[in-house]
This record gives sequence, structure tokens and C-alpha cells, in this order.
Amino acid sequence: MEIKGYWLASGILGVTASVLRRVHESGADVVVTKSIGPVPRVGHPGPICTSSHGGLINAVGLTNPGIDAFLDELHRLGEWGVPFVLSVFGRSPQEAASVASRGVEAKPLAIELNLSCPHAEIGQVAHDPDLTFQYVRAVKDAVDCPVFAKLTPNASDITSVGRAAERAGADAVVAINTVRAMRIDIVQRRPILGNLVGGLSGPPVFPIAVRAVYDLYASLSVPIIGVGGVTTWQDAVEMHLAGASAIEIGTGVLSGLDVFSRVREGVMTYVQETGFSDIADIVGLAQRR
Amino acid sequence: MEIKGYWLASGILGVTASVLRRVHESGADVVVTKSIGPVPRVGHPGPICTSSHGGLINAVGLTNPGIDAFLDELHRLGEWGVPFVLSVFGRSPQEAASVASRGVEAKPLAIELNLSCPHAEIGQVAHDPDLTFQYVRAVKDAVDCPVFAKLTPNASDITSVGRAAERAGADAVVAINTVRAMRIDIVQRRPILGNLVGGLSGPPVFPIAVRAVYDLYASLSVPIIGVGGVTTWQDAVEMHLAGASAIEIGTGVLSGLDVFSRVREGVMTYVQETGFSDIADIVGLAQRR
Amino acid sequence: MDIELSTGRPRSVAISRVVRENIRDVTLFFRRQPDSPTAAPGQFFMVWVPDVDEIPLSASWSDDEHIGLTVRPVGEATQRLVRMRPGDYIGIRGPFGRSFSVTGDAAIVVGGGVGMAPLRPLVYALLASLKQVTVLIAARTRDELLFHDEMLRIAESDSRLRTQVATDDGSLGFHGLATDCLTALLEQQTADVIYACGPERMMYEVYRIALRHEIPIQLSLERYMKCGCGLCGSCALDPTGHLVCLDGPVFTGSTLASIVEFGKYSRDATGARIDEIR
Amino acid sequence: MDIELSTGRPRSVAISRVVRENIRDVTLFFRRQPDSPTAAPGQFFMVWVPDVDEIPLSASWSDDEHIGLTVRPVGEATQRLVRMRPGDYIGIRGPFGRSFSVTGDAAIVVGGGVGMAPLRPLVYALLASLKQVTVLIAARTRDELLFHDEMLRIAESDSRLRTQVATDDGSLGFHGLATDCLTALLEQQTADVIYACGPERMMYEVYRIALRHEIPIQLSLERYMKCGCGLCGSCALDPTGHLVCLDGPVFTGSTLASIVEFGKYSRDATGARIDEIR
Ligand SMILES: Cc1cc2nc3c(=O)[nH]c(=O)nc-3n(C[C@H](O)[C@H](O)[C@H](O)COP(=O)(O)OP(=O)(O)OC[C@H]3O[C@@H](n4cnc5c(N)ncnc54)[C@H](O)[C@@H]3O)c2cc1C
Ligand SMILES: Cc1cc2nc3c(=O)[nH]c(=O)nc-3n(C[C@H](O)[C@H](O)[C@H](O)COP(=O)(O)OP(=O)(O)OC[C@H]3O[C@@H](n4cnc5c(N)ncnc54)[C@H](O)[C@@H]3O)c2cc1C
Ligand SMILES: Cc1cc2nc3c(=O)[nH]c(=O)nc-3n(C[C@H](O)[C@H](O)[C@H](O)COP(=O)(O)O)c2cc1C
Ligand SMILES: Cc1cc2nc3c(=O)[nH]c(=O)nc-3n(C[C@H](O)[C@H](O)[C@H](O)COP(=O)(O)O)c2cc1C
Ligand code: FES
Ligand code: FES
Repeated sequence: MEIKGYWLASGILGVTASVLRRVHESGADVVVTKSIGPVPRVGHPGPICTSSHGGLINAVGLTNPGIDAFLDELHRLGEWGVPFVLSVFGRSPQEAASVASRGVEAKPLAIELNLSCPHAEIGQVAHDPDLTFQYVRAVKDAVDCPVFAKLTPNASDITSVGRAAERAGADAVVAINTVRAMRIDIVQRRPILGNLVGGLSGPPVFPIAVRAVYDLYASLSVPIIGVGGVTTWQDAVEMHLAGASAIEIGTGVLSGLDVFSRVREGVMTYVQETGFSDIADIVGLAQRR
Repeated sequence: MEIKGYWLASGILGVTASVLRRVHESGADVVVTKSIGPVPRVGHPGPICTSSHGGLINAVGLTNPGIDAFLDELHRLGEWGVPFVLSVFGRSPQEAASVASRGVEAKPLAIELNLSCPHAEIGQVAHDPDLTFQYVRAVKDAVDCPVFAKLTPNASDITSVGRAAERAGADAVVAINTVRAMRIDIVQRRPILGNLVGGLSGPPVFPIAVRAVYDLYASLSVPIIGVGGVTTWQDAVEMHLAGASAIEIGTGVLSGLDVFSRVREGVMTYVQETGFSDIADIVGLAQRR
Repeated sequence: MDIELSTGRPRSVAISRVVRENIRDVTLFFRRQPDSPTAAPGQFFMVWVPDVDEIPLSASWSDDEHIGLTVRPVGEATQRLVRMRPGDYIGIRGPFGRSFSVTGDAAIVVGGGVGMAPLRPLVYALLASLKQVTVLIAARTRDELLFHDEMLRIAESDSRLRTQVATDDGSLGFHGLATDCLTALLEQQTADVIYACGPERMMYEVYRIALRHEIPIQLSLERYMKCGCGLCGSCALDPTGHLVCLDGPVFTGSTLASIVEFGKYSRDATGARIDEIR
Repeated sequence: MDIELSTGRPRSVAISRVVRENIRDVTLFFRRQPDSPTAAPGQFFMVWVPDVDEIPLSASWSDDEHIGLTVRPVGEATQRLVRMRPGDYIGIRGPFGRSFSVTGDAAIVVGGGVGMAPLRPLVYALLASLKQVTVLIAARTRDELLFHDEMLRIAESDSRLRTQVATDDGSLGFHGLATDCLTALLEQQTADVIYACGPERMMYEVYRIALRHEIPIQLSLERYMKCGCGLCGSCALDPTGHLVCLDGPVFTGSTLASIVEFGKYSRDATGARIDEIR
């Protein structure tokens, strides 16, 4: 598949075929599903989200119906011709691989391997290059389609983890997942989220994501899929210049499902007005200097 | 020294005795100096700061006149009776220890060991528990006053690093320093900061700091000094509830030097209205549950 | 994009008053925070029940000073709520969702069980706009009728309001289902709009009755909600992807015509399809 | 706290016009971004010179459409700037700092070297407020006089403006220092406010002259600046901790009376004290 365009990020609205189709029809070039595991999972008790200083913190906790039930939704996406990427997770490389190999039945464009949810027990994978290598290798061995590794900004050294994913055969890396965060209610004097801790997304994390994409682009040769805090075309241009070939938008859907087309049109106008012929021409341009 | 109150964070305005006195007189209980090294250091070329989606990114680059020249300023602080903490850094444990032992001549309340600047070459210390242990131990051995270790949220596991600092004898830990970040200018298509990358501070990092403080409080027995994104008394209450005994404010001075007294008064009113007798009574309260 | 506005942060409020409405339902009142909007009829809040969960509840009362939530205990969160006392804290996000819109001249309002909660403020809004209103309150038994006394009291002084009761066991009013009562009603009187909230099986029948009589309707749907604000997707409807939290909970009959799952199936907390509606 | 407002982000603007003012100084014009404020006389911008540094420069021109910066090449950043051509990019944050305030009825304005930059818009502001203005333009030699022709031109049509020139080498006007010229001037005329900008040695003497004559003054100071917005502390003054970027750059005589370093010493890029003023 070609890594380009403006995609729906995993976990936002991505639990049924119907809404994923709607997001696609509203302008998302590709939709990434909610991260799916081997069995149904309720996730964390509510509250599962809260705003914070311009951002969003969530601790959904990988709620999903399990790959078996979700295959129905995937097949529907296929019938409807919606271009989709299947996000998967697992408690071991084998488990992730088995979910992925069940999922490819439904012919996703690619598998996105979520190694990086900061508020679920699997959060620690993408902190460790070796573990990341094992997960990516296991999934690559299990499927024929492209495999993307989704990384966490909470790792000390995201580029080592990215390089491990690349060595293991990842066809692209996705950066970033949410940043560890927490809010406390000062009236009840207790953490707000049912899971106590969660992950920060939205505008506050944008410069953290730009930095991750920039660093990864400088040290990897596979494409980077940028995600984190993008809500405007200016953000998207910046993310492309840092090195993102495609961009995923999650929290930004709160500004309306037309965010994908608004962003795309803005970037296209920018590309034309600055004399380039294609968005691909600006990818990584901030790296010269 | 008692770890309590509202302090000026290191690196904000902290390069001369005069302005540090002014900040103290404007309401900061304690002022922490700019991080001082062994020799004069110009820091990074400009731009050294930029706003980003409600936050601030800086790459000052540890600009400082070196401990020898800075001793004059410290002595002046002493004469003026300004309660101050000396922040130091070094490229090796020995170098940090030697800066600290020169600095204690001027009788700081404590030494704050900056192990965590995300945009200078020394940034990597507080990613590694062992290295952190060595730095803290070396400085502890060199000085008689309390030593605080300042940690980075960019570490995969801030609590391991905090525990290493505690084992090495740190009298408190300070969390958090800035979060790795970057902005790119979309007209010139190059990173904005002279140093390309910098550190995010201000409101966007607040929930990241709360989480770090909460996690550290749960696993350490030394006091936690909370810092990151505090600009209102509500923020400060939240930080105390997470586990901060004292709170440092940096970027928040952009709202006026009276931020310290505004925050203090708000917290005191909160403490009284909720039936507690002292701010210390609410420290860590969000941990029950 | 204003995340503060679209998602919000649970704000703790102390329960100021607890009113037992009938043998099952309880209304909890709390003071409205001055900087938060009042709720329009049909809008809901995400209500944080400490240590348990966050659940959607409609505003059954909303004025400048107070907000009221009427709760029927069906599981852990709602049971915890109905046991609350003045001074206890809950957390509030919202109001969310689209409200009922006041149209037409003669309305029939059909509330089944705790479905009367969002309809109570609607009745007041309709009367304020000088409409003729017939409210049909249905329950399994007379002890479970919600807001019946209040509606009777209004009807005493305002002839534009008529009340009608239906109980499954015949303990008061019409003996039978709300939908049978509605059918009977429509033989005697006409209406140019029908509003309904209650068990989905009931609403689906109301929808079919209205279709048959060619009367426009507005129904308030329930689906499992985690975020309440268009992020998580758990409340999405097949096959259009309408979100109950954002595009609803109030839907018109013409939108419902495109919702294949309406009256047929819904989804559980994991997102899995369950062939069960409430 | 609005960091966007207080600190800002360098915004790239293309140089629209380059004007050589004299053998040293060059004015660079660019279009003002519609959503950014105009600069009041005495306010400055932080100017990002790509690949080099970010430095403070006063607005020498500011109207609804354009902003002008007049630059004297003294080091890498300023040399790069004076070589710029239309279409080249710089980044702009600001405007920052406190401006001159227009007071009194008869003003003397003393500009030494490129110190005339912030004084040019001040002269216009004074005249717009119907003041009598004497502008004293000083330079080492006539070829380095800044805005002299422009001031002469205004004076031709507006009798309230008088111009006076002083050159160190006597190549035009008064032969000698600006301060000696000012002393001579004050023997012929009086003034109820003095404004000055230029080398600190000059400003310090102007300050002492004004003190002797008991005339209120406003001076624009220079100190090393990294942030321009009250964060880094590099521009702090001893012993009060006044910040040149935030509390200045324009200070009144009464504030300067408390600044021991004024006219005596300053600090270098590391923050170390240097017994050197410009
Ligand atoms: C828009 C809307 C408005 C509502 N208004 C009211 C009201 O005014 N008064 C009232 O009593 N009830 C109302 N409900 C229903 C109420 O939200 C559920 O009864 C409540 O969530 C049950 O939670 P529980 O923990 O008590 O029960 P559980 O044991 O968790 O579940 C009992 C039943 O409630 C459903 N449920 C559980 N959690 C949710 C959730 N987060 N969202 C939706 N359904 C859920 C379950 O699927 C199950 O069918 C409303 C629901 C929606 C969607
Ligand atoms: C409020 C203010 C307004 C100014 N307005 C003008 C103006 O309108 N026109 C003009 O030509 N100059 C102006 N200056 C001076 C100008 O900022 C310096 O000449 C410039 O920074 C020199 O940079 P450089 O790289 O060319 O020289 P360098 O080689 O870096 O330094 C040459 C001299 O400039 C000083 N300097 C360097 N960087 C800075 C800095 N960031 N802040 C302050 N001083 C610095 C050095 O200490 C040294 O004395 C102003 C300065 C201030 C503080
Ligand atoms: C409510 C919510 C749920 C999410 N669930 C997932 C998930 O299941 N899998 C995943 O890889 N990322 C998940 N994420 C992370 C997003 O895909 C994305 O990486 C992150 O939110 C940053 O992008 P944004 O700022 O555009 O939202 C979730 C984010 C949010 C806000
Ligand atoms: C301009 C600037 C300079 C800083 N310099 C230092 C420094 O020298 N040493 C240090 O330990 N932290 C430094 N920091 C980090 C702050 O002390 C603080 O940890 C961080 O900014 C988060 O707090 P805040 O959000 O209140 O600013 C600096 C921060 C800023 C914004
Ligand atoms: S409840 Fe989350 S999208 Fe509707
Ligand atoms: S230049 Fe940084 S505080 Fe003034």
C-alpha cells in the first residue's frame, strides 16, 4: 500500500464498520481500527476520558470485542470498499501474531501493531528494542500484508525502538501513541480516570510528536506515519516536513469529521503555492539544513 | 531545610542575584538558580524559545557564567537573605560534585542536581538508574547540605530512576524537567529553535508532571518537589494531592511574578475550607483509594 | 477545537437533595456550576459514580440554579446512585447531545418507565411554547409511574395538558402496553408530533404507529456510552455510523428509518453485537 | 496565561524592501501580519536570522501595513541582516517591551548612532500630539547620520520640529559629542522631557545632564537578550532585577536612579558581568 494521506488514528470511533465507513466518507483516506486483541475486553471503568489544559487524557483500556467478533465488521468494511488498516495487540508476540493472522482473512491494507498503549498492561513493549523486535518479527512471519509498528513517546529512546522494528521487518513505523498522564479531582481528592492513569493526546502533544517523527526519519529508512495533536493543515505540513509520509488524526475528530478533508485541502494548497508538485515532495524537508 | 512552599524553578530568570531577589520578594518562598556548570557556557544560538499549542518550548542550552563567576551572585543572595537552592550540572559525576562543592561555600539551602535537560548533551543521565546513582552519590559525598535529584519525564521508567536517586542518598527528587519537543517553521521549512530540538513546559505538561509525581510518591519515601505546568492554585492543589511537598513554578512566571503568592493563597484557602490545618496534610492524599 | 467544551472534565458536585419518585426511581439534585450551560430537554450528562463507573443520565430537571437526574437502579452504578445522600459527591460532564425540538401544535409525549426522565422538561418546554400536550405515562405497575402526580398537578391548572396512564398490570389507567394505549388514543385524537422515550421495544412500536399515522416523531435512544462526546465510537448505529451521543440521543423518525439496528440489536461494553434491546 | 501572546513563535516574513540609510545602516521592511499588533515607539522585536541567532531590534517604522527594522552591522547576525535582499526570510516575534510615553509640551530627542531607530517613530508620535520637538542626531561622522534627511524634510513643512546634528569629527553640525551638543542646546532652550537612545555611555551622560537640569527623561536601554519576554533573565538589571525586555527597554530617569549598573557594567551572553558598556 502507498503510505500517504490523512488517516483516522486507532481507537477513535474505530469499533464498528458503520462508523469507520462514515469517517472514510467524511474524508479519511484510510481508517485504522480500534486495537483488537484475541478475546473480548471491556476495558477500564469510567471515567475513561477527561480534558486537561487544552488536551485530552483517555484510559479506554483497549475495549474491543475480540478478533472473532470483529471479523464481521472487517468483512463489512471489505464489502463496502473502505480502505482500512487493522490495529492489533497481544500479551505476547505469539498472541499478537495470531490475532493478526486471523485478521488478514478480511484483507486489511496493513496490520498496525499497537506496542504502546500507556495505560494498559501491554504498554511496556515499545520501551524495549528487543521486545519490539520479537513482536514485529512474529507478526511479519504470520502475515503477508505490510506491518506497521506503533511506538510510544514514553520510551527513553524512541529511535532505538524504531530501528529494532525496522530490523524486524516493519514496513513503516507509527509515532506517537499517547503520553503518560493523570488528572486528580481536587474536590474528591482522587484520580479522575477509572484507571487512575491515562494517555495524553491532542494539541499539547503535537510538538512531542513532531520531535519523534523528526528523530525517527533521521535514523530509519522505512516511512514514518505521523500522529499526535494534528488538528490543522499547518500542523500537518509541519508533521510532513519533520518526516511523516502519512498522518493519522485521532483527537482532532472532536473538531468535526471534516477535519481530514480540511487538513488535506490546506496541505494541497500549501504544496501548490510553494511550488511543489506533490505532498511527497515535502516529506522530511526540515531535515536539510 | 523544610521541603514546602512555592519555589521558582531552575532556569527561569535565575541567572543573577538581583532578579532572584526580586522573584523572592514577589512571593517565591525559595528560588532555584539557573543550572550552573564548571565553566562559562553560552548555550544554544537563538531562537531559544517558541510557543506551541498552549505551551512553551525552550532550548536555552544551560547558558551560565560558570560556578566561579556565579559565586559572586550567590554570595549576594546570602547577604540579602534570599533563601536559595543552587542547581548544578556536570558532564561527569566528579564534575557535578566539584561544581556543587564550590557552590556550597555560598551556603545554599540545598543543591538541585540537574540530571535531565532534554536539549543539552547531559540530558541522558536521568534515563539511567545507574548513572543517576553515581551522580547523586558523588554530589552527596562532596557536600553537607541536602541534595535533590531532578528527573526527566522522558525516561521510560521515572520511578526506577527516582529509586536509584533515593538509594544514592538524595534528600528529595524534583519532577519534572521539560519534555522533548520540536517545532518546524512551515515557511522556511526548518526547525525553529537554534538547537533544532527543545523541551516543552507550561500547561500542556501539567498532567504529565502530575502522573510522574503520583508514581514517584507511591514508590519513594523521600519528599517529592513537583514542577511542570503549574499556573493556578487548582493546579498546585492537584500536584500536592499527587504527592508534591513543595512546588516549583517556571513557565508560570509569564503570568506575572505574583504567581507564587496567588497560588499560595489559593491553596491555603482550599486547605482551610476543606478542614485541613496545613498544606502538608493534603500531600499525597490522592493515593488512598 | 475546544476539548474543554466538547469533552470536558468531570466536575465534582455535591448532591443537594434526594427525592424518591416512586418505588424504583430517585431524583438527585445538585447545584449547577455557574459557568456551565443549562441542559435542554433530551440532553444528558456523563455522571461519574466514584469507584464504580461513568454513565449517561438525562437531565430530568434543569433551571438556572439546579440540575436533577432521575435514576432507575439496574446495576452497580445506578444502585450506588439511588443510595446517595445529600452531601455525597458525583462528577458531571456535559450536557451532551441533541435535545428534542419543539414543533407542531399538538403533541403526544410517550414515556415508558424511567424514559419519562428527559420527557419531564420537554413537557414544560412544550407548554411554554403554547402547545397542546397529551402525556402518556406508562409503567409496569402504578407504583412505578414516574412524574405522574406532577403531571396531574399541572393539568389541573393548565387545560392544554392532558395526562393518560397505562400500566401493564392495569393497576392504574389503561390496562396494557403503552403502545396499545397510544393506538387507542390516536383513535380519539390526532397529533402533529409524537415524542417518546422508554424501552427500545416500546419506542420501536411507537415509531411504527407514528409511521402508520404519518405523524412525525422524535425518540430518545439509548446505547452503551463510554465517552459521551464522539470519541470512542461505542454508541455508533448501524449502518450509518450515527453516534447516539453526538447526533442523538434524540433522533427523528426519518433518521431512524435508516438505522437497521433500531429495535433489533445493540452492542455491549466490548463493542460486540448483542441481539437484545432494552 | 497566554504563552502565544507573551512569548510568541517566530513567524517567517519575507523582506519586502531594503533601504540603505547611510554608509552603515540598512532598513529592512516587511509586511505586518494582519493578526499581529503594530509596534509602539520604543518597542522591539526578536528577529530570527536563519542559521545564525535571534536578536532584539527596535521598530523604526510601524504602520498598518509595514514594519521596518534599521540595522547596524556589528556582528554575525546584524551583518547577515544588512546583506539581505527582498524575498529573503526572517522570523519575527513581538512586539515586546514598554514604549516611550508621550508627555510634556517641549521635547528634546537625542539619538546616537543607530539609537535613532526607535526614536524615528517617536518623533512622529510627538508631532502627532502637537508637541514642540527638537531632535538631536549624533554620529561619528556625517555619513553615519541616521534619518537626518527625513527629519530635515519634516522640519521644512512643520515648524514645531527643529533638527540639530552633532558629529564627533565635525563633518556636519556641532563638532563634538552628542552630550556636549545637548548641554549647549539647553543653554539656548528649555524642554520638559528628554528622550534618548544610543551608546550607553552617551545615555548615561544625557541622564546626568537631565538630572542637573531637573528635566524628566526616558531612555531606551540595551542588554543581552535571549528570550525577549521575561523568561531567561539575561537582561536583568542590578540591583533591582528590572528586566529590560519586560520592564523596559524604555526606562524613566527615576527608575534608572536605582540601577547601579547603568552606565557602569553589563553582562555577556553567559550572564557573566563585564565591565563594559556600549
Ligand atoms: C442518553 C442516555 C440517557 C439515559 N438517561 C437515563 C436516565 O435519565 N435515568 C436512568 O435511570 N437511566 C438512564 N440511562 C440508562 C443508564 O445509563 C443505564 O441504566 C446505566 O448506565 C446502567 O449502569 P449500571 O452500572 O447501573 O448497570 P450495569 O450493570 O452496568 O448495566 C445495566 C444495563 O445498563 C447498560 N449500561 C451500562 N453502562 C452503560 C453506559 N455507560 N451507557 C449506556 N448504557 C449502559 C448495560 O448495557 C445494561 O443493559 C440513559 C442512557 C443513555 C444512553
Ligand atoms: C531592545 C534592543 C533594541 C535594539 N534595537 C536595535 C536596532 O534597532 N538596530 C540595531 O542595529 N541594533 C539594535 N539593538 C542591538 C542589537 O540587538 C545587537 O547589535 C545585535 O544583537 C548584535 O548581534 P550580532 O550577532 O550582529 O553581533 P554579536 O557579534 O553577537 O555581538 C555584537 C554586540 O551585540 C551584543 N549582542 C549580541 N547579541 C545580542 C542580543 N541577543 N541581545 C542584545 N545584545 C546582543 C553583544 O553583546 C555585542 O556587544 C538593540 C538591542 C536591544 C537590546
Ligand atoms: C480515546 C482514544 C483511544 C485510543 N485508543 C487507541 C488504540 O486502541 N490503539 C492505539 O494504537 N492507539 C490508541 N489511541 C492513540 C491514538 O491512536 C493516537 O496515537 C493518539 O491519540 C495521538 O494522536 P491524536 O493527538 O491525534 O489523538 C487512542 C487515543 C484516544 C484519544
Ligand atoms: C527557559 C527555561 C529554562 C530552563 N532551564 C533549566 C535549567 O537550567 N535547569 C533545570 O533543571 N531546568 C530548567 N528548565 C526546566 C524548568 O525548571 C522546569 O522543570 C520545567 O520548565 C517545567 O516546569 P514549568 O512548566 O513550570 O516551566 C528550564 C525551563 C525553561 C522554560
Ligand atoms: S459514547 Fe463515545 S462516541 Fe458516543
Ligand atoms: S531577555 Fe530573557 S528575560 Fe529579558
